[in-house]
Amino acid sequence: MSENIDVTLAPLRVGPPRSPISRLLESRLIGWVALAAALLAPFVSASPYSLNVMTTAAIFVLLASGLNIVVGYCGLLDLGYIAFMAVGAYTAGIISKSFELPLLFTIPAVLVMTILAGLIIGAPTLRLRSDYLAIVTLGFGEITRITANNLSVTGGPSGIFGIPGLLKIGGLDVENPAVLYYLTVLVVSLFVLASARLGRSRLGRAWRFVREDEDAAEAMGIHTYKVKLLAYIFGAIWGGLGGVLFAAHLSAVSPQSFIFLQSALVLMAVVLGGMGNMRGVVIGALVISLLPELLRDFASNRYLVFGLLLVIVMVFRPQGFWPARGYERERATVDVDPPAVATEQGR
Amino acid sequence: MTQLIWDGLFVGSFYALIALGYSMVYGIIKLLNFAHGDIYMLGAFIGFALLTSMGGIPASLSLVALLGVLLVSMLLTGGVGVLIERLAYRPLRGAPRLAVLISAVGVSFSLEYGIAAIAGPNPRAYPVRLEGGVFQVLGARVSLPQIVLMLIAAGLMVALNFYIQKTSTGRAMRSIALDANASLLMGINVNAVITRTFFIGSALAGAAGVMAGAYYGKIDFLMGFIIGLKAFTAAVIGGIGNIKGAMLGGLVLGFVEAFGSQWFGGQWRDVFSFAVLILFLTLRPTGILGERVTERM
Amino acid sequence: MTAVLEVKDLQVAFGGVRAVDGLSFSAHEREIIAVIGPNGAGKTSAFNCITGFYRPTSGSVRIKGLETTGKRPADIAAAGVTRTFQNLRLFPDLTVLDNVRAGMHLYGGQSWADAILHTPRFKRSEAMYTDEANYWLDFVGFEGARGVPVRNLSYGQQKRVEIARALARKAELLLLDEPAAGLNYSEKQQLLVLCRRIRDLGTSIVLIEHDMGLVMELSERIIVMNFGREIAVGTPAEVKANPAVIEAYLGKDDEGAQSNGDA
Amino acid sequence: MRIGTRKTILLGIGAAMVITTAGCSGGLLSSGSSDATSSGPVKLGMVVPLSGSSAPTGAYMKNGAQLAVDEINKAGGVLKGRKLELMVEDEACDAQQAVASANKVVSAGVVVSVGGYCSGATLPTLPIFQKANVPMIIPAANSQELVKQGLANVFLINGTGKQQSTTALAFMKKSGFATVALVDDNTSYSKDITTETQAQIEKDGSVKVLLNTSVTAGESDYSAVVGAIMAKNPALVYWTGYYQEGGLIINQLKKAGFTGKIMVADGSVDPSLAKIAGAGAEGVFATMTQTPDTIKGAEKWIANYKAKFNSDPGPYSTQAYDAVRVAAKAIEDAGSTKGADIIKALEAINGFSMFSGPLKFTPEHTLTSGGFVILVIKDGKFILNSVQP
Repeated sequence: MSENIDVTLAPLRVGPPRSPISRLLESRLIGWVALAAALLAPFVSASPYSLNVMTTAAIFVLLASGLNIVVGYCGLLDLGYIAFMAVGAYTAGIISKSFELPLLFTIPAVLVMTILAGLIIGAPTLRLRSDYLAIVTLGFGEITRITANNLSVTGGPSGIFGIPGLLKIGGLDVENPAVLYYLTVLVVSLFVLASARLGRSRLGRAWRFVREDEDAAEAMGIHTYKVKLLAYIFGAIWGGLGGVLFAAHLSAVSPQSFIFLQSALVLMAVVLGGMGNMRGVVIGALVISLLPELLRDFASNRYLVFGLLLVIVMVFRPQGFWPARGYERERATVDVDPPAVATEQGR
Repeated sequence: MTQLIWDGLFVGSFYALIALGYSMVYGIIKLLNFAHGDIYMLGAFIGFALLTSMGGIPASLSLVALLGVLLVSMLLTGGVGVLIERLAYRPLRGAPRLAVLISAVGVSFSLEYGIAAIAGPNPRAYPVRLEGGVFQVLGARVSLPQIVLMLIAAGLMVALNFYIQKTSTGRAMRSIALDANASLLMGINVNAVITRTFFIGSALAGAAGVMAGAYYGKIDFLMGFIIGLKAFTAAVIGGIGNIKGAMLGGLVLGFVEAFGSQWFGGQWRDVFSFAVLILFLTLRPTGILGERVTERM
Repeated sequence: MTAVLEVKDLQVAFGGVRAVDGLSFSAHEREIIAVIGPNGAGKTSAFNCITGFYRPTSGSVRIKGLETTGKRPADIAAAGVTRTFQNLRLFPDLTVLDNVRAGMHLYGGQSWADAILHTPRFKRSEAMYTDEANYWLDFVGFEGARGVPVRNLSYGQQKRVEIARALARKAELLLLDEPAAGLNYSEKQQLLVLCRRIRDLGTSIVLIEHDMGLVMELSERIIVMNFGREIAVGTPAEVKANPAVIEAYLGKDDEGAQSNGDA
Repeated sequence: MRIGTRKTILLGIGAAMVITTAGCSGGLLSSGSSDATSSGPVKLGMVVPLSGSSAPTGAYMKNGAQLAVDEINKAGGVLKGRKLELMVEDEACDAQQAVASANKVVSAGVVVSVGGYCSGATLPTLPIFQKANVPMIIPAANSQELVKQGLANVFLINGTGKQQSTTALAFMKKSGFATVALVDDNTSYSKDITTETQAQIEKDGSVKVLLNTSVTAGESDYSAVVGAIMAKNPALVYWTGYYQEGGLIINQLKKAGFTGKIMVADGSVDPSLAKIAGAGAEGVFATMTQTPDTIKGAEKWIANYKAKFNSDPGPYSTQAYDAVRVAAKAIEDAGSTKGADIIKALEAINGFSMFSGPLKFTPEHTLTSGGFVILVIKDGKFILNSVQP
């Protein structure tokens, strides 16, 4: 009946947070603590390597929070999400390189392109059943990558190199890894917050209604097609900006970075963390992006370990580390945290 | 032209064999079994191990030996498939479908890099080669091995179709595909059927693996990935969950690719295939033979 | 009295089966109409046509004089129709309040920008949603936790939530599909009262119901359907007396069994 | 309650600040990165694929480099007895991982990078080594893009795609192949050679390109490209991809009854090529910088290699080996581990003997002569072809 990938979204955690720990974890405090940790990390270690890994992780968090809008909130299985990042990265890279512009100024163009991409991918496919949507999005992902690989404007297989930095204002050079890291953290936390707030809004609820039961949603006057398309567009924007940061971070964009595996990894982050719960998703993203780095010592076997861990985690915690809590305060008055999403603020 | 059709047909029959597994599993538990392509890879490696353990085989006997190895590998891969279902999928029954999907991705990683750890990352050359005369049929180069393999593939599919259509287990499978709970109430042992499904699907993929190894002569631990995606695509084109559809989808994809690379050059082939897929699905959202799901309200 | 709902020789066929075969009726303001008939008579199919879930083969549907035939459900809902479903169609994993908020999607004028920036308008509309959700839950006499997923509630409670959700839509026309099914006697009595109170809000009600006692006591007009056609219409008294109706119900069962399409 | 929260946050942050900034070394506040120390082992970094489909080659290179390191250390190391230390990191032919690994070795304070196999993955690492001003001696990756970047710290000791193309063309002319089909696997390295070859052929004009197409790596069935080649029936097919696909394409070409000759580029020069291709491999040509078994007097080297890793050396074992030796030489000449000095020393090197012949860098830091030769497969082994351009 439904296009929801998650008809069986099994019982969520119900009722108010009981243990003091979970109460702390689900208070607004945790968001701040996370941010503080992110801001302080470089004081612990600021080697190029650790900065690089941390920046990559931050970008990955952005991607995950974007995909969470599509998969977690709206329940549309997208197996080609990385394509949006590719569009963003290439648009930014090409423009900034050909006009010698700092990446920052390419953002308007990136927004246009990614929204366009969202429409192109979404419009014809959103009527499909979820499984077909999955393969179609996968197809679009591959098409994007291969096209980038074949065209000369995208630099073919070796991609684009020597992309100028985000911005250069006098002394402050954003190409400096530390500065870039802080900028990334700033942007990412803003967007995580934004998507969390979206999740707790009228639109966010509409997304959930669509996920749970399209017909019932329609009967209540929710234009499911428009709502889904919006989810796609927001997801696309998040991904596109992820692409800009990616380009700024690597100063290079090449097709290998947008293979199907990458899409799968972002999806894993969302599911592993706890679909629909922004905090869980952030954690999932950190795990997925940092784990392979931590497993480096296993060299070629690290993916074996990674795979086994995935299975184990899923078997023992199918809802993800931190699923959304189906609970809101009784008789809540002004500025209530609405339901299911009560836990979803990146603040 | 005829050459393209023949090539498409040949590659397509491989896709079909693997697509079957995808489609059956999907039909029964609505799971996109991402590890399926790697079962194909596993089959190839098991076959490799068996053949090398046999030592030198006279070329005359190679076909016989191969058939033997084919059967054994099918049994083993089938077993592995069942094992995977037990360990990685069954505990997740009733969990969000995406959780199972991720578990499947995990299994896929584990199989790929597990084999890499055991057999080493280097590609291996198959000890037994299907060599045979090439002759022209309507302007198409057709080789004996190709015919043999296609006969095997066709045989397996016919057998499977018979099994699904005529036997009680087959009926059980179809009924579960329609409504698992109702089937449970009807006293069907759902778990047993699911186990069988995984066994058959994996066995078919394993067979395809051995055949690929013997025909192409090279196997490596990542060989399952791309063909897995392709088979998945084929299953969807045919109408996922539909057995005949999977076979048909495999052949269709084979043709599309053959002509795609002919018309647009190799580097655009996959773009073409996926474009066709997308266009096709938007026009006929249930695949060629997929039945439209009409919901009661 | 202006017609809230006008249905003109509505037809819908699945393959060969004519689920609805030339049904015409209209509902006026503050009117409670019951549609009755044996299983498979095409009642629910008619509902699904009116609310846009099925596309009528022919015929027309007008809401407050506005032609809505073949429009998509969301637009028809916007035109002023709201409904419940034969077998509950709530959002199982969302909280009670959220389920009711669904009915208010068309109100509040809160944009995504408001949501991201937490503008005053956002805060106001959220407060409004919550207050109204609570109001309607009180209205339908829902007791019990409102902050938990509806899947944890009893069937009776879920039915109330579904009605509350429909009411939150504040539409002129409410379609109830077997509201009393599975309710015990006292619950049915409460439903009766509730329906009258809804009518007093100025909402017309069209309900499909098998419980004759309830139908006879509640409705002002009754439309009897069989084989997709209207076989009788009138006040409860008239209908009771109508031989065609008696035949439809007591007549040869296998007829009822043959016809299907009431999906 | 909210205010209380805020206070606690600020407290928390403050506290954390103190704790973290107190005891930590590598942090922002701590003074600078640990750069070239004047004592202790001299670190060499090597970023090569250890996972993914190119993992085998990565292993060959790792071994080759290790062999050199051990030999040099046995001979007393560099700079009056400081030992060399090799740090190998995985790159998986993926840009993102390559960047991570590059940063890792840079952070570890390596003085010279002796890695680089997949051009596509090596390219984005250039700026990282440049910022850290670590000289790169790239043993394998040889895409023209690497040269185009024009960075002072980048040295290629493998012939470039351009040089390889030149050799290929020269050979085609010499052995009188009038028509050729160019096939690549759509990777940076491979496409680089086909485009270069096509360009040079067009400039030269005496050979005709009938077909220039790409295949997708990692598949098994290449009947499509085989069909296209059969249709054009060129005198020579030049495959510039890696050996996994190369073997299959050769095999399938021969099965299809292709009568022309086949030539492969250095990425396909691997013992397994012949195994995969089967009987069809006999007489396949290759453009390659010399490999141990094609170099006279390399038997001893091979013996050492086997003794150490009990496996045959593979492609780029020698280049990796040489990369380390060149690095050691440069450090020795410079008498320091400062990037700038080493770069000067590298530029000054003249006639240092490597497997590919005496070393002298061109102004653009590539080999003066690519040192490419034509190999041919005989009895399943690559040997020097009798005809050389």
